[in-house]
Amino acid sequence: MLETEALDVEQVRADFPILTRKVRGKRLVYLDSAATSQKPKQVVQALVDYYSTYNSNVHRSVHTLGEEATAAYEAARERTARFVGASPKELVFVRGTTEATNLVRFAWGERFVEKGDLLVTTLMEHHSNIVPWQLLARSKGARLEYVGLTEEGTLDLAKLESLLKESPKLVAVTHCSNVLGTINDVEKVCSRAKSAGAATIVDGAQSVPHMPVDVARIGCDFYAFSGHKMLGPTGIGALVGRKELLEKMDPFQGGGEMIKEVFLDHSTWNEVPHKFEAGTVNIADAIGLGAAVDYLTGLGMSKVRDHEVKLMRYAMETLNALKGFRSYGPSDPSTRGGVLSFNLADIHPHDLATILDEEGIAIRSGHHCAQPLMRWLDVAATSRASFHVYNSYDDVDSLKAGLEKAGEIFKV
Amino acid sequence: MLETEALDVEQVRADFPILTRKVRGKRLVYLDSAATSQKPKQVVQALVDYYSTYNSNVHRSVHTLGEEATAAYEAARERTARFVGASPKELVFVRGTTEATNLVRFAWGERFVEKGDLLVTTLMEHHSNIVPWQLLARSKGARLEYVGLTEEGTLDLAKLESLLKESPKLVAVTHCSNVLGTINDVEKVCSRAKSAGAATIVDGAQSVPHMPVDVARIGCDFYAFSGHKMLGPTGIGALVGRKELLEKMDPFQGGGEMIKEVFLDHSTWNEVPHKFEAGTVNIADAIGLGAAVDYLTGLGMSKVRDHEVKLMRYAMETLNALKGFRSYGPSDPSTRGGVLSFNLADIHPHDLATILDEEGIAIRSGHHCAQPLMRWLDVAATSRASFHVYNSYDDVDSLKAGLEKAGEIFKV
Amino acid sequence: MSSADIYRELILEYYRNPRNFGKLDRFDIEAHDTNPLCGDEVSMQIRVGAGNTIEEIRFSGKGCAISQASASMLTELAKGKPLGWVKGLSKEDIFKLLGTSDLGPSRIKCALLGMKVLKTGVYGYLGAHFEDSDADPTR
Amino acid sequence: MSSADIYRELILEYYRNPRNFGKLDRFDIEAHDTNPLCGDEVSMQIRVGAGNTIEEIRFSGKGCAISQASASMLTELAKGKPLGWVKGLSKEDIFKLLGTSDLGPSRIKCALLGMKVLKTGVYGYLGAHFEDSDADPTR
Ligand SMILES: Cc1ncc(COP(=O)(O)O)c(C=O)c1O
Ligand SMILES: Cc1ncc(COP(=O)(O)O)c(C=O)c1O
Repeated sequence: MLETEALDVEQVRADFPILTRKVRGKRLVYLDSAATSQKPKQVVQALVDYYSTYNSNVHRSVHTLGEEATAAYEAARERTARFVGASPKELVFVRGTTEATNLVRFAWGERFVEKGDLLVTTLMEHHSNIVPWQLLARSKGARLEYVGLTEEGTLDLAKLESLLKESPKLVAVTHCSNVLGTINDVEKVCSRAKSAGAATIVDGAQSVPHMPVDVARIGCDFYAFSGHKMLGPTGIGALVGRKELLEKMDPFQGGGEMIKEVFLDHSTWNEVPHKFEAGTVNIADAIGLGAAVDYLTGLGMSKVRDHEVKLMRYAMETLNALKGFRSYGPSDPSTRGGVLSFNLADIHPHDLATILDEEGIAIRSGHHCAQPLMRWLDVAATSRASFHVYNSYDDVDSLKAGLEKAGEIFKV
Repeated sequence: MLETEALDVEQVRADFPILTRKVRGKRLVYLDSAATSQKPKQVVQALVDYYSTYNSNVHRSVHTLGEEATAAYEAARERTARFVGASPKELVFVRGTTEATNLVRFAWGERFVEKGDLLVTTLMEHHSNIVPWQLLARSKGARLEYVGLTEEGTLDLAKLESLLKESPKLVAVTHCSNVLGTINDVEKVCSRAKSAGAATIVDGAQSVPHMPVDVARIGCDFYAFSGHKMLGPTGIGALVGRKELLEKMDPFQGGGEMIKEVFLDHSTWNEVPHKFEAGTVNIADAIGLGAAVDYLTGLGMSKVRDHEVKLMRYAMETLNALKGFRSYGPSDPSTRGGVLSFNLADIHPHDLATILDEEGIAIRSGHHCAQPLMRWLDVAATSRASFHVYNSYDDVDSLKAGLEKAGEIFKV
Repeated sequence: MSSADIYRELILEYYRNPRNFGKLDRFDIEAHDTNPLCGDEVSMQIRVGAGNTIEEIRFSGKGCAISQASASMLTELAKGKPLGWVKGLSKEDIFKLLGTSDLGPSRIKCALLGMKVLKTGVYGYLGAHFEDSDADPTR
Repeated sequence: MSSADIYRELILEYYRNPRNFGKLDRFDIEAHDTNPLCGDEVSMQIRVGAGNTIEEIRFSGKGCAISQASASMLTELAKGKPLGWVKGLSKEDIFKLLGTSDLGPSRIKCALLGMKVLKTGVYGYLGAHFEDSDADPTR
């Protein structure tokens, strides 16, 4: 790779106004993008433009503002769909990954899952890819089983194969773990699951923001992601679903926009994807997500990925040298996403985060909405540093210095 | 009322940047606030401030940005709750009114409604207060019945009483009709329903933005409203529920934030209202809604209401004089909200809207997500002009001129 | 183009006195659709004649001047044509009938509703598959 | 106040060598709670002695230095006190034990978790009602 092709971090950083802010008198070192990313000014400007020049409700409107808002909303759908290799008719705007998995639980699961059926998820999932299936299993009398993990924190594919022999109805798997960083071979998992007759849902919350994603190649039935983790606004995300399946499913929420006709005793449904977008949609933030997609596309997702791999390699080398430092997940940076979970000696992650905060460094600490994984790792919590396009080697150096200070305070 | 106490419309208009925009070369006359309101710059600024100075995920964070974001999000909850006379623990942030009614359908309805039960709604409801109950009735084998309307477009209270004799499980009613403008005596409806043992849900989508509302006085179990109709951003709204009831209900969506502990085979739930806010919440827009609440509170909701009654009186007087003009709903402006539905001779509302759009005038045309009401009115569609704080007598005069032009083109 | 132009004599005339409005006693093809976004409705019935031609055609429905006039105009145009002719119909043909293509995206849906119903009915009869994109103004 | 001050000797000492850590064989009161937002856990057991006093008290749990040290310090303070004394406990008492009140809102929840568990247990035993607002830093 030519150096000229690499991401220009300084130029990127200039697009993120928040990065000039001081925290406790120090330069903000934001290492919590896996929780939510920062937003470039282009995204914020898209919101401001919408609200100050063409704000209006969409779809049912004949006037100019309404037609402009509708066109912008649908254009955002189109761009977001293309960004992950889908067609716009297959993309439902939702609040985020969590609403996406729950939509599948209700609209697909309540319809197609029956008593005694098997649902499969994995030990490395975020709660949003576990709890909906627990609730579905409970409501339907189905069973929920977990694919375990190898020592390195990758999926135990033998366990998957043995579960597939029992013909599960659903296989739910994350594309990239928000704790271990593990990138799963979801193409393979989906193809094996498909052969076994299972529907598949892939959690793309930590992949779409950070690497090129092509849902057609992955071959899943459903793919879910959140706008706020990919430089977009809060309150918006997407569920991508195969059109034939979306058409067969029950609606999720009932109300305006998702109906075709409403009679006193029954109603008929609008075409997909509108059938799943009940009520006034989150117009501004969908448009903001479109702007985030444009921004990322402008940078180039391969470059984004390369940048994060380089950062991760540097971080692992730098931090592993610290006394008492222990990280989790695959050891090869090129097989991981941009999250690094770790512990430092016996310092509890919350205490660590408090000490780092004083240095202006924002990391996440806790169970990362992955309690089953925490139990498997046999830790109460971890600290987690996570990267995005605006992070630099300097940020890693600051983190290292912060951890050294914590070590001193705690007399590690 | 002293004239000095009235709303200063010119001053208000200066806060809404979009109103300076031209549509087809004409001054924008925005008469579609019942679909979605415009936003004052204070609300947009709250979003910009959030994204450019303290954007972060909430609740699970120890670092400064996270604590600032959490404090702002919870302060917005507090202010929004107080605005409608509720306690913050009773206010769940949702996408809007539609998600609120659907939350009640799933979390309350799937738990408490049984085969053969009666659910009651009314003929003047928006689809979002009909379709969820149709779906609930279908899933549970319950019955859905409608309270009819009087000639003037008010609730047929005799019909309500006779339905209450059958001990319904739920009475769902709108505070203010988005088509007829009728303001229902929801305090009375809820007290009668309560005596009959029914739970009550009130649709406040068209009331909270326009008049003082006190849910404690109304005495309902649930109250729903949308931020985007009350000068707030799209993608945010609220369900207010009685705390004891919220605590007894099942969760709605499953995922992060709504859990207390997740085990492999089951999970336990967080305290209300968090139990109902699964996944990353719409942080920015909740904060934006808080800013909208501040703005409306600053104006004073009684003044807002007075202003709209005056406008409605002027509009009804002015427009009723037009040849072929026919409006729907109560004839006394002081008993209505700020929406005026009408038809002009045999001109279809879409055609009318197209002609008005050319004059820069934005009205809504269609079934207004109230098809059962349209059938009762025996019209395919209506035109609708609706007001908010930034509308003036001038806007009404422009509408009148536009309708006259339409009459000429269609040779009425 | 101003609305006075869009709503020229012709469209008003077809709106107020639609040609081929009503129902057929005997018919081989029937189709119905509504525009979920604005509520306009159009139904069509066709009696198929010798050589697979459109022998008789009627429409009914309710909605705006544009949807009803364009459906009515389309029935006039279609009458006597072979069924296969319907496949070649495009939105430009409808704009020609209406004398304008200067409609906002939501009004285009009104204009194309009749064509969508006609295609749905005929394609169903011919066993062919109707591709939505043809009548989708956002494409 | 800097973190070096918050994590002064005392807290570290209680974190690494907690007093009254463990379980009681015989106890009259038991309570447990977790902080759903950060996962910290604290359990407490109390043996009630003559005159409704806290004769013995143990805690167990896992979590950050602040939650574990404050729970441990609280057990030391509580031992021997009448049960009713618990009602008067406030967050200021906890801050005094810790030697700081300069904690962000999320860390305050850590600091108050032990008190919440103690109150829940004792109030349950006394048949009283525990008011959450006491331990809610957002109030
Ligand atoms: C009376 C009424 N109820 C419910 C709604 C639905 O609100 P939302 O679309 O914001 O969910 C609306 C507006 O569309 C309304 O006017
Ligand atoms: C892997 C993964 N899945 C799902 C989610 C849930 O996303 P959201 O909170 O936006 O619904 C997250 C982030 O919180 C995540 O990291």
